[in-house]
Amino acid sequence: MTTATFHPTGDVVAQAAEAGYFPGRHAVEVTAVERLTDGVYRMTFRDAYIAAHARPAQFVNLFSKDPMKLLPRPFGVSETDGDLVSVIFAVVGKGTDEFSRMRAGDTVDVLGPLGRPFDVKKPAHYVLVGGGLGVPPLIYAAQSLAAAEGSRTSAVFGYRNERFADAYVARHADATYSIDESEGNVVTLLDRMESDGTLHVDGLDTVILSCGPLPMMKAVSLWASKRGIACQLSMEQRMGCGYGTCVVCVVDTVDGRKKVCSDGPVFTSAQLGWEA
Amino acid sequence: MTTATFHPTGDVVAQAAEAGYFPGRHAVEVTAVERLTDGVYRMTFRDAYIAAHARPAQFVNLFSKDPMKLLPRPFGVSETDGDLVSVIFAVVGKGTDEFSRMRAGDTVDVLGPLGRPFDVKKPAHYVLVGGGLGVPPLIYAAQSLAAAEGSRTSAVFGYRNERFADAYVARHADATYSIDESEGNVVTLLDRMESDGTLHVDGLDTVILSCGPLPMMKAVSLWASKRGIACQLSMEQRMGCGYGTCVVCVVDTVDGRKKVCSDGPVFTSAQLGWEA
Amino acid sequence: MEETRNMDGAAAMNVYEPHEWKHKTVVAGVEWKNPVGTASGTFQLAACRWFYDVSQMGAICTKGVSPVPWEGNPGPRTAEAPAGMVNAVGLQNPGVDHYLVDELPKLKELGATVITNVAGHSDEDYAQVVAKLADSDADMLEINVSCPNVTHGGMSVGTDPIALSRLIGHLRKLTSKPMIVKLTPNVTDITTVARAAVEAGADALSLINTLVGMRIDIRTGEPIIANRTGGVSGPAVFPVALACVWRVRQALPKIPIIGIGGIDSGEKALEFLYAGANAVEVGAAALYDPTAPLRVARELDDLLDARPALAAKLAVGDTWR
Amino acid sequence: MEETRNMDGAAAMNVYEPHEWKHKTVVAGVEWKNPVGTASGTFQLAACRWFYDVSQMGAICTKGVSPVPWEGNPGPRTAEAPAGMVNAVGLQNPGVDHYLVDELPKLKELGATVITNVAGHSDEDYAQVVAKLADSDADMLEINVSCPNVTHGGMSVGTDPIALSRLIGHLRKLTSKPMIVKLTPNVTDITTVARAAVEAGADALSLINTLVGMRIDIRTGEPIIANRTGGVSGPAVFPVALACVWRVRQALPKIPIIGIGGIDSGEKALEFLYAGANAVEVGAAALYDPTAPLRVARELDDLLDARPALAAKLAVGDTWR
Ligand SMILES: Cc1cc2nc3c(=O)[nH]c(=O)nc-3n(C[C@H](O)[C@H](O)[C@H](O)COP(=O)(O)OP(=O)(O)OC[C@H]3O[C@@H](n4cnc5c(N)ncnc54)[C@H](O)[C@@H]3O)c2cc1C
Ligand SMILES: Cc1cc2nc3c(=O)[nH]c(=O)nc-3n(C[C@H](O)[C@H](O)[C@H](O)COP(=O)(O)OP(=O)(O)OC[C@H]3O[C@@H](n4cnc5c(N)ncnc54)[C@H](O)[C@@H]3O)c2cc1C
Ligand SMILES: Cc1cc2nc3c(=O)[nH]c(=O)nc-3n(C[C@H](O)[C@H](O)[C@H](O)COP(=O)(O)O)c2cc1C
Ligand SMILES: Cc1cc2nc3c(=O)[nH]c(=O)nc-3n(C[C@H](O)[C@H](O)[C@H](O)COP(=O)(O)O)c2cc1C
Ligand code: FES
Ligand code: FES
Repeated sequence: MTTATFHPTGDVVAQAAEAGYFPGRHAVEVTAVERLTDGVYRMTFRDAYIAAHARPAQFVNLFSKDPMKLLPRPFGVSETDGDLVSVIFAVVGKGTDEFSRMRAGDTVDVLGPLGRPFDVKKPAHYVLVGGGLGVPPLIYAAQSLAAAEGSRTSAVFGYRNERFADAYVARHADATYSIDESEGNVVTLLDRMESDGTLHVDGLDTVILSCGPLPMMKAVSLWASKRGIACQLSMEQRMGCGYGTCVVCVVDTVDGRKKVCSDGPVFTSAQLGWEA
Repeated sequence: MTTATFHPTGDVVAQAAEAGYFPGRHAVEVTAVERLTDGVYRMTFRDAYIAAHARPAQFVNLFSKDPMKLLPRPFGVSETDGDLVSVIFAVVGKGTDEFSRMRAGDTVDVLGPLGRPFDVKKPAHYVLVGGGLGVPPLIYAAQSLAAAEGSRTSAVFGYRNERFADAYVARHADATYSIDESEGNVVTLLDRMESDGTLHVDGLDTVILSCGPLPMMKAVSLWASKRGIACQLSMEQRMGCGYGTCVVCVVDTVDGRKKVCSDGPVFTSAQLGWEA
Repeated sequence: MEETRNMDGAAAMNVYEPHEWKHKTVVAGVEWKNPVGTASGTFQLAACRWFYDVSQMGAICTKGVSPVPWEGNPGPRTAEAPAGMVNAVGLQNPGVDHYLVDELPKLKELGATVITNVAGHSDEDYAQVVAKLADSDADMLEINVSCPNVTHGGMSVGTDPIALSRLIGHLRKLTSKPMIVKLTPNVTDITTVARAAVEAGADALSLINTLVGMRIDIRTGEPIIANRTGGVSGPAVFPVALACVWRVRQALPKIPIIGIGGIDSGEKALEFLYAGANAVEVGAAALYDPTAPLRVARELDDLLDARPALAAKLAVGDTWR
Repeated sequence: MEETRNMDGAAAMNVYEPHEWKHKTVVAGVEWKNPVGTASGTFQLAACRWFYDVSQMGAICTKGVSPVPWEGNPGPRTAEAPAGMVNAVGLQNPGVDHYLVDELPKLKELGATVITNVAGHSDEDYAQVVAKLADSDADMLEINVSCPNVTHGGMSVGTDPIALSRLIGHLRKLTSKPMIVKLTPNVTDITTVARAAVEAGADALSLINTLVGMRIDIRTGEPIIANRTGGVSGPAVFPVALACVWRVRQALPKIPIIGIGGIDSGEKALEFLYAGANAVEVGAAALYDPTAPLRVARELDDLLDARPALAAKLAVGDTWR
């Protein structure tokens, strides 16, 4: 199949590492593209560097093969497996449509891992509250925390209808709760967890990590702040570079406009001013 | 492999025929790309319509798959075989480089056949005087005339070094003469033909059909006009459309600026004012 | 991966199938079957008629005509550019008299709505052409004060609001036909020239003509185009054209606008309508894909199905913003 | 078919390998290791240093700095366009004081030749920044009178030769550092503003800044960028930028020119040099390929081998045309 390496010859990752730099944009092999539900796909590609270094809420830029479409398409890393990296994405436009049609053996240009990850250093009960296409970084948070010591994870996922990510997160999370629009939303689930006592795990602080539509994240922040629960939120914004050089991807915070790609994507509810 | 059909679905040639129009730009299958010599290639593609309708000196627009490169690349038809069409081209830039890397099974977008052909209706001794990458339409002239009654063809080809087209034209021409730069040029050959009597065939007028670098065609025109020999020349110019709508491809004639793509590419030496 | 050369990935379609237009537009009182026309200089009947039924277009805008035949610039006249092209034709055309006996009657006979693009090197040139067209069958006139490839007339008028105002005021007296003024983007503030044209009597505006640009052959170090600079068109100019339409629409809420520049899909045409255009014209795309104008019209016709408010405004000649 | 995403198909190369520059340039008396710099707004040390040795660049032009921190425009600030992008950052930056303690010293320590891009909403703003930079380690100043994304200063000055002349004359008195004036293409005649800048004391010109453009989301009918319009950059603007440089070079045979716009390969950089530029800057290409500026510099260094006459002119700060 076609290769789409933008510039350096050979193994740019190795070359960069040897020279002491992060690898620039480079082509990687797609090993699988699976359809999870209507318009939602999971792509896996081989990239030992990203697989080794990515932390939860970090993302990768994927690039279209069409040179008319130059801007990066950022996607949160959803899982790694050896030297394989997976992302889960919805087809919303031309770039994601192209990615959804790729097949094993194709190549795709990639840059990453990028962004400031969730802070999951301290042992805690991490409640991973995701909505729609916000769930991928939370799956990866569950996977990373499963490999760490001392923490517990509960996935709390809200879907429009098909629960396409439950199977993935359930591989890693200690508990998985999900809900679809007909039944309620993630706050419904959080309320349930609060009342049935699963929200608090003895000896561990509860920390919410959240990613999803803005209104959902705001509601979750508010809910958490009322209960004194720390809340980290992974934000989205249209990007120019994804690595912090163009100041295109801003979000308003209490400290002014910050870059989603390098100051974030993770911000605390306090930084966003989303507290009660 | 990838398809690059620009617009209509399915068999655009059939659709156009049914509606009473010429087929628009459409994708065809490449059946072979052969290297003839350094930087010179022969591409064959399957297009029953072009194969059936193309006449000598008509050309086809080929299009790059890179949407950054929108303009047509025009190439003279060099041979047809059943529903196959061949072109011979030199790699001079990005588009021809791309075409040279294509392989059997790839597709390429094409529009044609285009342009006003050589006038070869009357039986004559057609002397096909070509230089460099001007030879393809002359090969096709030889092929077409071989199928017609009453005419004779002599190919007179000048090359920089490698005589890459002799084998092709010799399949169709009654006589093939060629020369490379170390020895002389096509006028050297014409002089020889004049002196050894092969220029004139009893009972037939001699007509020169020529295509090649401007200085060569001018020299041939002058040579012919001094001897009262009719001379048709196939011209080149950068094109916007190739089908007569944009007036981009002009050449200066005694009747003003004319379109190479639809008033030509064939002009007489009289039209070009290239007579002694 | 499936590659598709329709840059917006719109559904492929068979443009040869018969089609009933669902969404018309009205520009300065003239009804178009659909909101998509051909752009001047990229349509010639003798060439395009072989590829599709040209009367299916919303309108056919013909190549600029001058009072007498013009030779235009020497070749080469074009160079490729990223996602676009540069041209320096210099308005070669066989003159208005030829147009009146050759191109126009044939187009009208086919049932086309015709916009005649008018070129001149001087006010007098424009006036002569407009006077000759005043009683013709042309449905609309488009005054080209925006060609970057001539030294007199063209862009030199369209960049100067005072000269433009004088010219349009003069032409206004010569014809009652709907008069479109075609604007150049090569100005500091396109709303100033737009306003000048409208106040002097323009019934509609079309924009944009090409952006000044060039290419150099790195083998020789010299410009590729004989005229050195030329006009850039094609997808590359699309965002610039869209902003021009948007800004003119903000400044002049009522004037009918024809959006032009880089349109190669129904989706791009739709962006122009949302920016404030009442109709659009397809230019360069027709050069590398002869049936592109009709395909764009079909795609837009379908896209408008789901946008009844916009479609309703277009149908009565109202502006969207 | 082999696809290559380097639009000009230039030979792929390992930018991490050590490299001895063969061809330098001199711009307004300042020596650059090679003729390729980074373009303002697309380079931040904290981001780019992770990807390549930034001191390898001919020059580093930093993000526009204002007298106090600026917040810029709300997001979204970008939209994609064919072979390009639209941005409306609005000059967000932490202010000149922060720049003087944070970005500049670090760049100088790495050995970079630094051009400090200066932004302002008023003559007074520009003056404050220039005054603070006058004694700094910056090698050159670039006065940004061409940003289309601010309502005061920026392009509003750069489109008005009188305002521009006043501003540059004023700044000239505040510093003896080489002062580059960065021009906007959004003018009727770029040579007029170029001349105004030079006559008022500019030591060099850089061009182009972005073209005004926009995109609309057809799902909502509304502009994608919060600021509605923005500036277009990337390969799409290349032929326009090239013509601007060409025309300014014809008008002003001696002034040093830095060519900017759509450069993503050594070949495109070379076209700018042939058009009359003494150096170039790479902007948008660095966003979608972090090492692009260095790759362009390497490619150009090789292309110049075969062009000794051009290389010789550059090396002594002479102009080509
Ligand atoms: C940090 C981050 C992480 C993300 N992670 C995921 C994920 O894991 N799964 C997922 O499905 N989506 C994710 N997104 C959104 C995803 O980047 C967009 O859906 C995608 O870029 C759309 O590309 P397109 O070509 O299909 O859309 P088009 O609309 O054709 O793209 C045009 C331009 O708009 C940009 N764009 C369009 N929508 C968005 C958006 N919502 N956010 C940012 N840029 C956008 C594109 O990147 C491109 O530059 C993430 C976004 C960010 C910022
Ligand atoms: C009627 C006609 C018939 C031709 N037949 C043949 C043929 O049989 N064999 C052959 O090898 N060549 C032929 N040519 C020339 C061929 O079209 C060009 O070599 C080819 O377009 C170069 O494309 P590129 O992308 O490699 O060059 P690039 O320089 O990368 O192309 C950039 C642009 O310039 C145009 N261009 C560059 N050189 C030429 C040229 N010499 N003539 C016209 N356009 C040019 C390209 O079409 C393209 O639009 C013919 C040209 C014409 C006009
Ligand atoms: C080859 C060519 C010739 C043109 N000739 C004319 C003309 O005669 N009159 C005119 O008003 N515009 C002319 N134009 C400009 C187009 O009508 C249109 O305004 C411009 O190309 C932008 O649209 P596009 O990007 O769809 O091509 C010409 C454009 C091209 C490419
Ligand atoms: C995201 C972004 C931010 C920019 N910020 C600035 C700036 O602060 N000052 C400035 O003079 N130019 C700025 N520019 C303009 C670039 O320096 C350059 O002139 C323009 O983008 C054209 O070059 P390109 O096509 O290589 O990007 C910016 C461009 C982009 C894309
Ligand atoms: S996308 Fe460029 S700084 Fe964030
Ligand atoms: S190339 Fe368009 S008229 Fe000849």
